[in-house]
Amino acid sequence: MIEYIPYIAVVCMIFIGLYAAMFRRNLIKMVIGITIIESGVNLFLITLGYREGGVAPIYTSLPPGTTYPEQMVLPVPQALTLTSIVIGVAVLALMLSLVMHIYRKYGTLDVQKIRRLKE
Amino acid sequence: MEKRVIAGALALTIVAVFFAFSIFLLHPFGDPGEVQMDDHIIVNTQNETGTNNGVTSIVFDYRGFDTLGEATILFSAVAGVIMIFRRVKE
Amino acid sequence: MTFLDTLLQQSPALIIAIPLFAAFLMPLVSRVHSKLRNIFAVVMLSITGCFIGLLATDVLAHGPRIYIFGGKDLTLPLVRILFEVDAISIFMAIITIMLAIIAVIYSWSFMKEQDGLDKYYTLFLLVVTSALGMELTGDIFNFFVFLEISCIASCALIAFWIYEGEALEAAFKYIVISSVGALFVLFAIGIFYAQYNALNIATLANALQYTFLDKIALIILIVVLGMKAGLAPMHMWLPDAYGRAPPSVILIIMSATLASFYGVLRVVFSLYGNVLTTSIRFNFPLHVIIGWVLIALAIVSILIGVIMALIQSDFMRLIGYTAVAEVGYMFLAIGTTIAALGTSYATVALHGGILHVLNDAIDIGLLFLIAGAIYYVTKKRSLDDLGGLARNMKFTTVFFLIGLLAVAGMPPLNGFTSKFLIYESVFQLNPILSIIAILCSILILAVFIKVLYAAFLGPELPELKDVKEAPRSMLLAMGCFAALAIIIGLFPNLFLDTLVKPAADALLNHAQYITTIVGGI
Amino acid sequence: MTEMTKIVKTLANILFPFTVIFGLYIIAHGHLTPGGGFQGGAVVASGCALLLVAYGSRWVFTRIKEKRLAAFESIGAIAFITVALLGIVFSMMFFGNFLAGSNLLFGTTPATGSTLADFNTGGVLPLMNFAVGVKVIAGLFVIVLIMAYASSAKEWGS
Repeated sequence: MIEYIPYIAVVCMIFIGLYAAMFRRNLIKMVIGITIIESGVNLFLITLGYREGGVAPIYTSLPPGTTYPEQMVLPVPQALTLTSIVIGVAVLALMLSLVMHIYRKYGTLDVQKIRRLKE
Repeated sequence: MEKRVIAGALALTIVAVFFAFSIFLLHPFGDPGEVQMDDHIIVNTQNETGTNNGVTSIVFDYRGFDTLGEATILFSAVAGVIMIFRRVKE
Repeated sequence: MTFLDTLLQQSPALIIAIPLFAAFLMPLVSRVHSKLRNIFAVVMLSITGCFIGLLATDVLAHGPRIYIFGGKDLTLPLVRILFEVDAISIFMAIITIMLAIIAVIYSWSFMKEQDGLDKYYTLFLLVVTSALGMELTGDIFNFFVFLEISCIASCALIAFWIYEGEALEAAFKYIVISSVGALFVLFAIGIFYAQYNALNIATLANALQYTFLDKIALIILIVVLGMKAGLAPMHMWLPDAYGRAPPSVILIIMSATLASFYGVLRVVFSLYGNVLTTSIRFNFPLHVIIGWVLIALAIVSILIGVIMALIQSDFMRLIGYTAVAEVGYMFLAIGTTIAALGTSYATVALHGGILHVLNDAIDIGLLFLIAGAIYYVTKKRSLDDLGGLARNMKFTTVFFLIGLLAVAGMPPLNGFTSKFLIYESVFQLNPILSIIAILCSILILAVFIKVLYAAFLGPELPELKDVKEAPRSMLLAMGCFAALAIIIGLFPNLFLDTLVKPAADALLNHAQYITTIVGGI
Repeated sequence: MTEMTKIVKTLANILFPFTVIFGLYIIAHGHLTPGGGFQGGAVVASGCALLLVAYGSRWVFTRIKEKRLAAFESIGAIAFITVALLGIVFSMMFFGNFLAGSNLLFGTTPATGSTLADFNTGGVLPLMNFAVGVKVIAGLFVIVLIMAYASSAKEWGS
């Protein structure tokens, strides 16, 4: 059980984020929800790559006595997470600028009040 | 409104149950299962890319094309933000 | 090695690199002169089109071609990104570049009076790049990256008319839905990576065990990509976005949508190709379940699209709902193929579905361009404010008639061929489905005849007395689509034999997709 | 964003050069130590955001225009893709690492196993790090700058 705690945290984060993105009426809170989902997915990727007692996969001043590859954490998930973080920043910037514009336009952040596009 | 909330909550619960079951099928934390791709990178990064940093060698060499995409994403976000905040004549 | 061979060998990379380079260069180019950027965009897209044509001739003649980024030879384990281009990828790439070139010709005069055009063309090229990347890539994480590029760039383009609150709202809706969806795709990629320690689609397909986790990943991928393709019940963003974006933008967002549709095909036929006939529970093989689920969703989206289109008064939104219905026809064909895998009519359904991708792009694209032309000359969206346009806009009316007949599947236009193939094969699976599809097609005809009467015929409205014909470049763009619709309608076998059948074979022959990479070492 | 008090400005004046130097160090040593173009660029951009907070967006906006920053970002992106395209010219593959092991610029191959930091390694990786660094500095700064300016300007857009 104890070794699954990171995954449980991942699922909790994803669902807190989904809850916020689906049921919150404030646009900023929806954006925060999406950011939490993204953090959860990033945590998931990082969790997949950990090796018990591993060090970072960098050879500069490696601690003496380290055997590689057995004692290095997996590098690919870290690279994927790096990509994912930058993507998150870009999405966040665009969403926030849209929210700013919507606030200028309607004077409110409530989803129910700004809905003009009905069926 | 009420129906929408109930339907959403139901969907969320179903997905949550699925996810909760599925995570216990993953390999436990700290013990990745198959590692042939990562071990190949760790062992060969100094010979093939001439760098000491395994992560940078993936980001810019082995999977450099992803990084180009990533840079493109930042570029498009900047273009989008500038476009959204442009002055409009009406 | 001749120069042409070298170009051919490098073309998968150059197809992505050239529009990307053009997009990066665009802010600098438009500082030089404002006219230059139109020419620059057209020239760069045409060069990309040439490379796609070059690659297409080779792929159709010699089978799949791979391109490794940063490496010369295939070595196990596959650590590098690679492109695997087969007939279906190149078919989708041809559609994308066709839509892009026509859209850029159209926006020449449509966008002339707008400002912010340097960013418009930058984002335009980025969406085209992302759609091409999604179609050519052989790496699942790379697919995710291009999915995100298309999500961000098209969101910014949907909000192009920022002074309209509805455009902002549609863009926000789009980016929320697609970024959450893309994050779930990343979660599915994490699941694959955790189990098989690979990111290459062919390697994953070879190693796939079909565990419970793989089932979850399959559900996530189909739901998210179906949502991006506009399949009901997750279609809400599509009419909003299509109704509020500039029409030239809609064309390239449509190419991104079709790329998501291609993603569904790739996931089901290639990634899960090996396990597609595995029985999962109660002797129901996987392909029957996926097939019928897709058929059910397709029927729902056809019905929703047609019924909602009947009650719309906004012209672009009406076409948006019709686009949902057309997506439903594509998924109906694909669902039939999967449900009846191995029978002879399954192949016919796949031919119909793949040809319908091309026809959908042409028909819906033509209708959107006409709606844009009407908006350009009258500045009105609602059908209630229009009337008697046929007197002054003769060419546009003729193009609208062609688009109307094509989208409703009337002979001798292009929609007829693909829809006929779909009806024929679906009828052999279940006659009721086929009847529903035919009835909905007739309803689409009714919807557009209503539009014809409301907008083009009838009494001339006093405030529309002095409208002019649309500018030349817009007419040229519409003419291209109309000509394509007629050519495909008159010579469907030409397209079926040269493009569609190899594409269908490439999808059904998933072993070839895998052995090109895994077996060729 | 309005400008802040003299204390904040003085502290920002002191901290800004250190932040920039630290960010540039992270960019330059991306192939040796943890970090790289993205991370270092984010550090430098946060230093610029510090100036923005201390001096107000109008003060920054009169000194540097977002058009110029966007052009810088374009140049960074073009440099990145050009290095990748040079791989086609020199080694017949997109993203080919044509400098690694060539004993030219950044061409030394490090000894296997734990080594000391040798700056002259990595092939094209340091070049790409620099290009991405320029791009990220300009990109993040322009996003922050435009948002700050837009939220302070009275009549902006519509």
